[in-house]
Amino acid sequence: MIQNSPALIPLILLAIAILIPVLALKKEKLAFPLAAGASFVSVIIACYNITRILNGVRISYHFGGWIPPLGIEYVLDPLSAFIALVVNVVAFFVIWHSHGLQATEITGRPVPYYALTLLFLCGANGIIITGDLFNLYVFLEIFSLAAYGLIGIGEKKAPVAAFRYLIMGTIGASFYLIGIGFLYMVTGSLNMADVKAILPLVGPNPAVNVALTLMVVGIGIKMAIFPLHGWLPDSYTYAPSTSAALIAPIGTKIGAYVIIRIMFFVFGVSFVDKEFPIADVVAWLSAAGIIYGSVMAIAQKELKRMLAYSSVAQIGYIGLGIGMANPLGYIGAVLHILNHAFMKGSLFLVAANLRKKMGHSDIEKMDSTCRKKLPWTTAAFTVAALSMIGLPPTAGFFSKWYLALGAVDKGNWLFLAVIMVSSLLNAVYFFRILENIYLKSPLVRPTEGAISPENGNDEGHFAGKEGYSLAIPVVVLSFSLLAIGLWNSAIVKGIIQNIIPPGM
Amino acid sequence: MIDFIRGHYTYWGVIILMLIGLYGMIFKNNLVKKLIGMTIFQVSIIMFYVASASKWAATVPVLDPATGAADAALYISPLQHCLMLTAIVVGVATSGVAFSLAIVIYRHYKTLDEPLLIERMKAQS
Amino acid sequence: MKIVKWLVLIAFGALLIYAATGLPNRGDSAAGMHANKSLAGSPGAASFYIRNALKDAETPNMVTVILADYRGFDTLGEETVILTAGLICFLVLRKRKQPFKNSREL
Amino acid sequence: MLAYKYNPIILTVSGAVAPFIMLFGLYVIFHGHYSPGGGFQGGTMLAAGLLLIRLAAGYDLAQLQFKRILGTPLGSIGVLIYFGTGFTAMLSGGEFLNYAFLPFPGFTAPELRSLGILMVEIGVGLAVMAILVAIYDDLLEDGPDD
Repeated sequence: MIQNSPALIPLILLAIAILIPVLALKKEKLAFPLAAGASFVSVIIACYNITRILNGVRISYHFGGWIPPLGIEYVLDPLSAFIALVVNVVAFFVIWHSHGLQATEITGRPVPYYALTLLFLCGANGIIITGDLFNLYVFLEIFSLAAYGLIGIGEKKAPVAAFRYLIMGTIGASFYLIGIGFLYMVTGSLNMADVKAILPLVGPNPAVNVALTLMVVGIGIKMAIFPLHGWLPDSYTYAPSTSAALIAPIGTKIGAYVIIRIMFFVFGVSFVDKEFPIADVVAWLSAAGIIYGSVMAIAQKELKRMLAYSSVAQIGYIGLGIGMANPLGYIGAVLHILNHAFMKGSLFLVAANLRKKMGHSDIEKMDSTCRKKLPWTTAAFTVAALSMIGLPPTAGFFSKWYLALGAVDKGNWLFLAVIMVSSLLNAVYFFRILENIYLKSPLVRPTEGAISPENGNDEGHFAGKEGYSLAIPVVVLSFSLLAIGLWNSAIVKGIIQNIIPPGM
Repeated sequence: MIDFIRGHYTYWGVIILMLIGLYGMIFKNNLVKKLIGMTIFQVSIIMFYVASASKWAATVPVLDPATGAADAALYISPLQHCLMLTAIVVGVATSGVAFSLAIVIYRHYKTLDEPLLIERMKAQS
Repeated sequence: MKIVKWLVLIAFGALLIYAATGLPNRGDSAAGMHANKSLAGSPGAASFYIRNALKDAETPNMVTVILADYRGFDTLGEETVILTAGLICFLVLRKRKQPFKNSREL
Repeated sequence: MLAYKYNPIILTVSGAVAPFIMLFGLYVIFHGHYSPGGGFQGGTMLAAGLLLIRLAAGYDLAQLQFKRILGTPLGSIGVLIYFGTGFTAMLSGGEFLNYAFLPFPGFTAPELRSLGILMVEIGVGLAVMAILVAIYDDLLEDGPDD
């Protein structure tokens, strides 16, 4: 049983997702504990998996007992185990948090909602761990369809955003499928490791170049690299807060992971860097995306929309690290996947708490009552915002540090300047909110005189109102950013350095 | 050159279909027309795969007892057919979701025309 | 904006035509994907399936064997896709509904 | 939406044809080992038979044949059959979906694989049929005007 551990996470998530519509047919209340339990079990298995690969062995799991080029292979190497752990931990806290939002955000349909959440995670885990190109496409479709559904149940404009995402996402997935078709016609294999072995022997072939281009463009749509990010702001803004908190940290990271897999582990570093320099294109587009996303984020008045544009910028960092195609940039990119998952997760959960408790998430309307009513949420927001800006003790600093070192290593000073400038821009849009929360006193106080005697009472009352299920996930996610920052050298040395692709 | 064009003759048709599909998806304003474009695009990819599976002088990939399985050149490649069965169902699922979203949009805004839709979305916010 | 869209369309078409120069002719049974062994020496999947489907699974229809056995996990994933689609239609189309006479439990 | 109008010709013809469509669907599922066919194709035909009745007899009458509440759970059960087959093989010592490890005594490995394929195809057929009908029902639903 335990030798099956590489395959267990997607399988358990899938099994529970199938069982929820059957078991919870009569009792809707069962849906949440089942989903949370499945997510918790997958976190445990992800932890176990990561202990299995710490000695650097690549574990391969063959479905149906067929050896890899014939059957489907699951590959457990440090990269996939690491990303799987990150995704599952974030997802567990978001699912935990969603319990408090069930009544307001998912109006009365928890059963299909939780089933879809688990299918979304199942797709994500399948994508992460698979070693087969076509299997990746199938799980990418599970993942994307679940994401369309989770977005589409939001407020009134959400279906339109979901529809746009669906059209763009289908173009992306179809491009990826055409890319696989070309690769298969040239190499005769669908297994990633096998294709990697065959491609150098094929020699220069236009179809291979086109396959790489189409795959990068297709997955780039899912990842929201700069000119292909059109679906992202609307989707994140109009989706229910809990869906947004699930999709924002996980959705785009999966795209980034797939790009890393395809560019470095299927086509090889020298191919994407020298022979057909698509890595440079990715890097330049990402650099443009960083500036664009940051500038657009400054212009936004609503917290979720601002976070969405900031996602475009942060994805830019990851793309920049990938596109530099040198070890330091690569470490920065992988570390930033971890950091950004935690940061965006906690920030979107903060937005969800604000919407639930304050009734709005408009930046201009925020003031110090926020801090008094939701002390833990505000503390979590502060830590996550500092991490987004990249101040030293937090995790965000270290990934930017590695990215900056990578830019220096590559000798491209413009990239370095982009990283510096965007940190400043980040500071601008986050300090605006921090200023409102900490310094701005409530503008209108019509009833202040009346309730001021009970203010102390009120504070205690409000602090209690935040509730454990709303506060704990947010606080844990954002304070773990400090822990990641403190132990980042252990993460880099223990895990990420083992997975630097050969030839980088 | 002539050999190249003649040797890839199915491929040219597939390219035209793909371009028609993509045209529908990115140019048309009506959401249902976008979906029609999407379906054309997906079907053209299926045609591309299936055409790539063919071999001259080979038969369908169901084993003929008279022929036996000695020579792989006697049967067309079955792998692409299998992959495309999967892709067909994925396409059906995607269109199902897309139509359900389109229906919800129509319920809310009473239109499927994109410029009008954007106008109404702005008017309501 | 329209010009950008046309450029995207033309670029896509040009890419596909460029790719065609590297693809084998239709029906060319000597193409790499039909070979018994790939260039790196690993077994060629399609040809292996043709030669071994009957022996491995007692089933003459190779597509069925690949679908359900050799690449069975793809099919499971793909069934999950259609289940997902069903759940989404359910979730998206039947929400915000007031309970009425034939309201359903699920 | 147009109201349903009773039309004896349509009802009789589709009532007569639908069972044969479904029978052919079953044939396609179970004969998938020997001729082109299998779970998806057969499941789609079964769904076509059900949908024909839904179109011809109207939504309410067709509920007697296949209740709409059945759609999603039946689809889940179909996927569960597939999943269970693979999982049984995993529990009895093989990898996931390794049908050669299915715990049926008295069969050789290739026969077990053939059997496993049959079980899987039944699961696929059931799931595809149920979900396609469920999607049709959901799309037909008259929504609230909010």
